[in-house]
Amino acid sequence: MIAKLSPTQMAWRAAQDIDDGAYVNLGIGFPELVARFQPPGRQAIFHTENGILGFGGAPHPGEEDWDLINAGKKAVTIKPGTAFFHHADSFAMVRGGHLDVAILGAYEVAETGDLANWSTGPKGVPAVGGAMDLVHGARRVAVMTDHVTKDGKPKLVARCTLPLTGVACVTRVYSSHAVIDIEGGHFVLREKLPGLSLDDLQSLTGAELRTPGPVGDLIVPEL
Amino acid sequence: MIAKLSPTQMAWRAAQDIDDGAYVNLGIGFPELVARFQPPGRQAIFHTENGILGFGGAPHPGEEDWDLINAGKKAVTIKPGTAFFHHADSFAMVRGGHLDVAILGAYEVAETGDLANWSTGPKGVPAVGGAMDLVHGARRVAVMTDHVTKDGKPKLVARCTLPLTGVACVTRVYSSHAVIDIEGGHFVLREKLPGLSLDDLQSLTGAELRTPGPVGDLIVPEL
Amino acid sequence: MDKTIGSLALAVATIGDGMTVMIGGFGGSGAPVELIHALIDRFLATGHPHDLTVVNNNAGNGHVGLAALIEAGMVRKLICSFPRSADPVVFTERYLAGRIDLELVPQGTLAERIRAGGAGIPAFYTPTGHGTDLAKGKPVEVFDGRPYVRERWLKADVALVKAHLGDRLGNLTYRMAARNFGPLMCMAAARTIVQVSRIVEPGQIDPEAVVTPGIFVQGLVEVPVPAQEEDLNRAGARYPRVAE
Amino acid sequence: MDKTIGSLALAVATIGDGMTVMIGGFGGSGAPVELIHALIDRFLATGHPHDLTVVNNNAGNGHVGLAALIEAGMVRKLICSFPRSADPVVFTERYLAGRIDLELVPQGTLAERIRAGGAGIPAFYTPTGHGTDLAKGKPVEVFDGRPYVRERWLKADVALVKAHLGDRLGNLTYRMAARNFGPLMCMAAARTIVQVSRIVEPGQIDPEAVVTPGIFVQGLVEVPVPAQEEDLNRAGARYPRVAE
Repeated sequence: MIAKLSPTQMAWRAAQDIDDGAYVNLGIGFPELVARFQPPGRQAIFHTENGILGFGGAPHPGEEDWDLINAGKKAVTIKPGTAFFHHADSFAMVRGGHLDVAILGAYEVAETGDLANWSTGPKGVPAVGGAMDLVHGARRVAVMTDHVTKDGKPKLVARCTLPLTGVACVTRVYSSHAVIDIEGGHFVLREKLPGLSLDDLQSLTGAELRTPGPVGDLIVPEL
Repeated sequence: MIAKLSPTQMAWRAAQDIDDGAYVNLGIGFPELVARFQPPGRQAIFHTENGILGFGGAPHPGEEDWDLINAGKKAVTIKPGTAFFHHADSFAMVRGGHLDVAILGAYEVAETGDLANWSTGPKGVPAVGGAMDLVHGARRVAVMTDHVTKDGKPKLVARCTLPLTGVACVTRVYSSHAVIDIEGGHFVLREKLPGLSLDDLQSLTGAELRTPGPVGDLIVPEL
Repeated sequence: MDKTIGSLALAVATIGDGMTVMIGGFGGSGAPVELIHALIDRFLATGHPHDLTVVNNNAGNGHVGLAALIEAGMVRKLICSFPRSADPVVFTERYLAGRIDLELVPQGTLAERIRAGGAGIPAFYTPTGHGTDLAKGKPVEVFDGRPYVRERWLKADVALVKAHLGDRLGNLTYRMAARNFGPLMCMAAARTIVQVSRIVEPGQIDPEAVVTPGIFVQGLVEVPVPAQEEDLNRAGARYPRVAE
Repeated sequence: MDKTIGSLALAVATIGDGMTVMIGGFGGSGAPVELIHALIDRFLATGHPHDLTVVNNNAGNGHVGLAALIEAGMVRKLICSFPRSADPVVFTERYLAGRIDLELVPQGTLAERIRAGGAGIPAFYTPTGHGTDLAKGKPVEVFDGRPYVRERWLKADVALVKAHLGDRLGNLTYRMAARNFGPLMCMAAARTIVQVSRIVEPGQIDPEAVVTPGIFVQGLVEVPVPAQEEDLNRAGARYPRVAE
């Protein structure tokens, strides 16, 4: 079996597409790792729903200030140029189209661009947070996800079966196996792991992978 | 002819009805005079549409700072407890029902509570400012006005003939001749100049003055 | 005029059964722990208030603050965006047992509904949630070719908020990301009660630095060293303390 | 990343014919006089931009700033709440002659429409204007027994704003009541250009005191001693200066 990318490696790949000066929101969990891998010479500005723009990394253990947390309730730090604001202003940034990129996790992504990432169904406690706002606000909505579930089922599907977070909102997927754009209601393969055949990748994918252009090698450093 | 109240005296009378700690917006022009006559022991907090709460009186001539003006573009001052905010927050205060009192000028006030104070008709340049927001926002909307026009025509009328600022919004009128409440679609006389008969006052008024309760003397100091 | 209230007990004394109470905070940051605990004290002493509808971003964590309010049985319904936390057992158990109602609202819509309540905007349109279960039954309108969901304002009888400095007129500053929903909830409640670390005289807060102007605040109570919910939970605290 | 622009001329260089331009200020307070005059300079040199739609609270005063922009013949339409001033002759003459369009908007609705444009809210309901000529033809809806008018967002291609301090990332503070529409217009324009009295390094503005976070600002130009429109008018100034 081919070595898939780790979450850290997916984060590295996603970080390569973020421009200098971009305003970026990273979803709770693995997407938060993207902030660690800004390419040299580029500096993105990170937004968190709970009212901080331009925050820095985690504080040293024991130096946490619990008034200074991100949307995942993890302690962060300020750095020169940080700004605080209230929740309505924070979501004005989101909904008003001021963020360049949002990178979110996913339970399922459909070739239509639909995303499901907030509810696994009627059992359990639902929790939506800011995801539904982000998918309709950021100029570019990308997903970072394992290509398949722990049971080996495709997470990239023709149509989502779980409750939707948003309709036709995702335009790029950074998976453990590939980089895939969503264009015109189709998955368009841009990069795949070098040792993985297109047929094998297709077999792990729940909808047709189109290849109208060249498919690059998804090469990521050991991290 | 009986001595009517001056604008300064009307302002004094209106000021008597403002509680300690009330949040008050005073319309451009004569209503601004109300701020001068807070009864002893009471301190109202004045709001101006352009983003100041708790401002003080006019600066000494020559000490104006033109970044520190009221809605009438007159220079004001700060005092302890002043706060600055932007226009959307300012009108959140207005529209959200946070002001206790707004006192406005009028071209016409109807017994229905309708107010006309922004346009004298199709000729000339219309200008509305914050009046339409204030009449639907403040908990109590009062009008301060001469009882009749310069031509002697009633300004308190059955129905407004000029373009409306708001429908059924005014609840008290401080005129040069009387204090009149608007209740259930009628003018209810509360106070009148002591030397003025009810019949004479009625003849200056464009709709029926009702007197379901006692009518007090409108006595105001020389100012 | 002086909006200072002498004690936490007095600050929460008028909160009645069935009221809608907005409680500030995002997780533990900005959570008015002392005001919430004072409300629990009152319930334990008097049996009131109960059947509260609480508006908060979350559903409590551990056994202090909002979680303790739920655990005490005072909350009938919760309006929130994210009822998960490190230790959400108090809410989760009640929710799965059908003993507490939940209205789940996307976070930006929750913030905007509260602001709308404070700003006199009875309804607004948002793209958020369109085509999802959370927009079911809500009016949809197309503007410039794009569909939007109509959402209503949210108002409350009372807001309990934690700020940093407050002057006697109610002007407030906050501390870092503890600001979150505080300024919005102050606007949207008929009666806003704020706990601040220090009450200062008018003029001691720079007029440019006021985040919540005093017009949105009805009462202030000083809590000089407020508990941080996160610290309490890491220490395994419970409220009220269980007898040992 | 550094949002500083080297000159006023460069700051206004991309404003094109027919664009919608929001201009900050309430009367003279907050009016970005130097940016406006730079735009007039460009028009005089190149013939562009013309046919602008300008959003401002007022319609200019005297013969400087916005009044001078109108006087230069660059403005096709004005969206404002209060087109009167001490000396409104420039606007008044053109308006009465039918040479400039006017969309009159209640001031609170103007502010909220601009905020809505910046916040991604395509429409909202307000009690303001209901039953008046300014609400004619607008949808009306009853909420909780009270009628409200539906209003649409306002967006712009460009905003020209005057602030006080700005750091290189675009974080801004304002000066007293010169704040007014500035923070809203910064949000609502595709490209926001701000003149500040001083450009500082990131970190020199307290994160708590930032009024406009840098995400809403695309360009900054330093004007160390900005003209106050009121002072210019009291001195009888005209722009461009009339040859003597």
